[in-house]
Amino acid sequence: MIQLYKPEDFKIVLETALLVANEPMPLAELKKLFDQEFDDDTWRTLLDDLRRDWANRGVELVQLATGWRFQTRPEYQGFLDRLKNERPPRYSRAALETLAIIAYRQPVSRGDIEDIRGVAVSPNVLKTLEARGWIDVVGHRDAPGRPALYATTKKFLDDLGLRSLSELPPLTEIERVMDLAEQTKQINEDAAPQEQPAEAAEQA
Amino acid sequence: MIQLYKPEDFKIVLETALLVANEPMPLAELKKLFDQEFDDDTWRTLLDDLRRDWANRGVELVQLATGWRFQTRPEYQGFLDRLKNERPPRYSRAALETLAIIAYRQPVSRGDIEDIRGVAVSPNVLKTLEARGWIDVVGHRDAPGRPALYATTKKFLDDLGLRSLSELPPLTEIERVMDLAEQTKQINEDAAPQEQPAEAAEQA
Amino acid sequence: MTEAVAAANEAVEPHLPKIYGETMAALPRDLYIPPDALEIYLDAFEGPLDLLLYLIRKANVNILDIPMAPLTAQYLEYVEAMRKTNLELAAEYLLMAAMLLEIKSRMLLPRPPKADNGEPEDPRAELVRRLLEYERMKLAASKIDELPQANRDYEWVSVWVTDQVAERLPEVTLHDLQVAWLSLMKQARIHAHHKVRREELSVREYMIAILRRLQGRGYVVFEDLFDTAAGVAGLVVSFLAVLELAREKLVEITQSEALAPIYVKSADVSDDPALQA
Repeated sequence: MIQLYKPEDFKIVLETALLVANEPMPLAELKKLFDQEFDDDTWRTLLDDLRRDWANRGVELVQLATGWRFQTRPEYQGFLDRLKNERPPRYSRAALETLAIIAYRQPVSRGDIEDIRGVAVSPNVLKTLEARGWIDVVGHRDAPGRPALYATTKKFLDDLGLRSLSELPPLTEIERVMDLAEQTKQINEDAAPQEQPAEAAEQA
Repeated sequence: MIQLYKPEDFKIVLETALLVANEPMPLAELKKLFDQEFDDDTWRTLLDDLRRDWANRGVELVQLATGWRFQTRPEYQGFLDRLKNERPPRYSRAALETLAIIAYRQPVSRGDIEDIRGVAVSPNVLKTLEARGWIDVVGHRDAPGRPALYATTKKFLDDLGLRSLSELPPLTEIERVMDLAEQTKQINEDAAPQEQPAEAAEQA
Repeated sequence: MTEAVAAANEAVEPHLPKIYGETMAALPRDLYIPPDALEIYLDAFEGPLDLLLYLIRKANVNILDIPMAPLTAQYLEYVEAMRKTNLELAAEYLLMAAMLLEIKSRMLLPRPPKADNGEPEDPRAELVRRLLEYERMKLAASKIDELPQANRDYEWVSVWVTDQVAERLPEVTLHDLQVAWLSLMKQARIHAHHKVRREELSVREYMIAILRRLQGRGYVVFEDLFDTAAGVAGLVVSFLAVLELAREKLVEITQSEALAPIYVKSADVSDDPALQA
């Protein structure tokens, strides 16, 4: 077994033990690592030091009720999820259409959205999008009931990798795609109408 | 999800994914982490870089039969054992010899193993090795009783830190009895079997 | 030491196994088996081949030139000792004993030349082949045991994933938005009562920016709504945005007299600080 001399040596052993631990490690347990006995202050310094070492990494050292352990930072969850084979959850069609309307027609009230979609908008849809931080209320229309006006946020742009709203796919192109789809449909009634526009849109 | 810009950012995500992985990660799997596509050379640089980062720590990045994985260095096992309530069992000579015969002569039937060892093979030995996930049945010989044919698994290679069967220790060419008597003596007198592997690994 | 122990044992242990009329204490010295440790030694061998190898190694002879007579004799002594203590194990050892005796007897006879190449066949050949293969595997086993082994000599790192902390959110792509809008427009065309205007999204973006700026501020001087750093195009779009906001009755624009400052105010009464308690 290697010899430990510097504080750095002890920290490396401590780090190694914490990285392979299957559960949070109470301090009393960690103390078993070394022949030397350190007081609690020294242990605290060692653990704080180790925590700082991991400050800018995807994994952090945390102290839980039952002890210390390394765990991933939630910000990195998205990357780790990609390694799972399960498919990511998807928003309902209602949510996506509502989002599209707010994105292209902002600021819009719930009534506006309902006008365009032709059906009532569930409050849950707006709540979900607000909770995600993608839309917020930017004001109220000066009309009976003072309906809230929704707009997309900076976070919406960030999450979709856009620098500004003008980088959203232009509507004119979408319409062109739709015209094309309708022509195709007239020519060939058997063509699957959902497939064609999607393919064309991807090329756009 | 956080945005990745510098090579350092990508390395942190890669490190995080490897630190949390429950099994060795093949390169193809790691590639799923990023939207960006890198060629194999870039990946190799990234992984080598990460491996260097961990050069003086208690944990090392290794490439195994089935992929990349972080594991502790054997020199630190003495410390980690202090946190364990029970020491892992060492395999009996019967089990080790059976394992060696399967590893070097695969695929073999139980009868083949008995022919080489000169004694009956206890079913427990095969069960133990199968339960460990080190051997499995790969087929049956077209002979009376259709005996099962055993072979070693990828997990066997992974657990022994081998990338392929060709990395197994070469078989001793037994020609002159004197040399061998020395070797046998050494093995029999091997008083501290726990120390040897660590030393061997250090030299490697 | 060995003899002392043996003598002591003999004294207290009248039914000590006897081989060829002699007690265990008289076992050949090169076997090095103290009588009191016999059972341990019985377990120490993995089988007849292992025992044979031990005897050959102890005698320090070439495995390719085994002296059959002494080897067979030693082996039989051992088997006899074993037979008396552990009958279960004996079967395989007895089989080997028979084989050794057979080889030994064949060695005494002139060797018949092989039919094809005329070279005489050594009766020990098969035994040597088996011994060598077993020895190879025995050494390989100990080499495998020396390899660093997961969970014995090192551990896998597997850091806790804080799965439950981060809820997995649906991913939305631009393509999803396009598809959603497309299906809306299709419905709109079918109903034909909703006219979809074509316009620049950048105007919408500036509209929202201005609305946010007006939020909770009451009257704002018209010029303050423009960011001169945005360039001419930016100013034009900002101006269009204010006009559009006015057209949609989202802002009020007031000017008390010609050339007086123009004020812009959100039409949203909750944005009027004067109305807020």
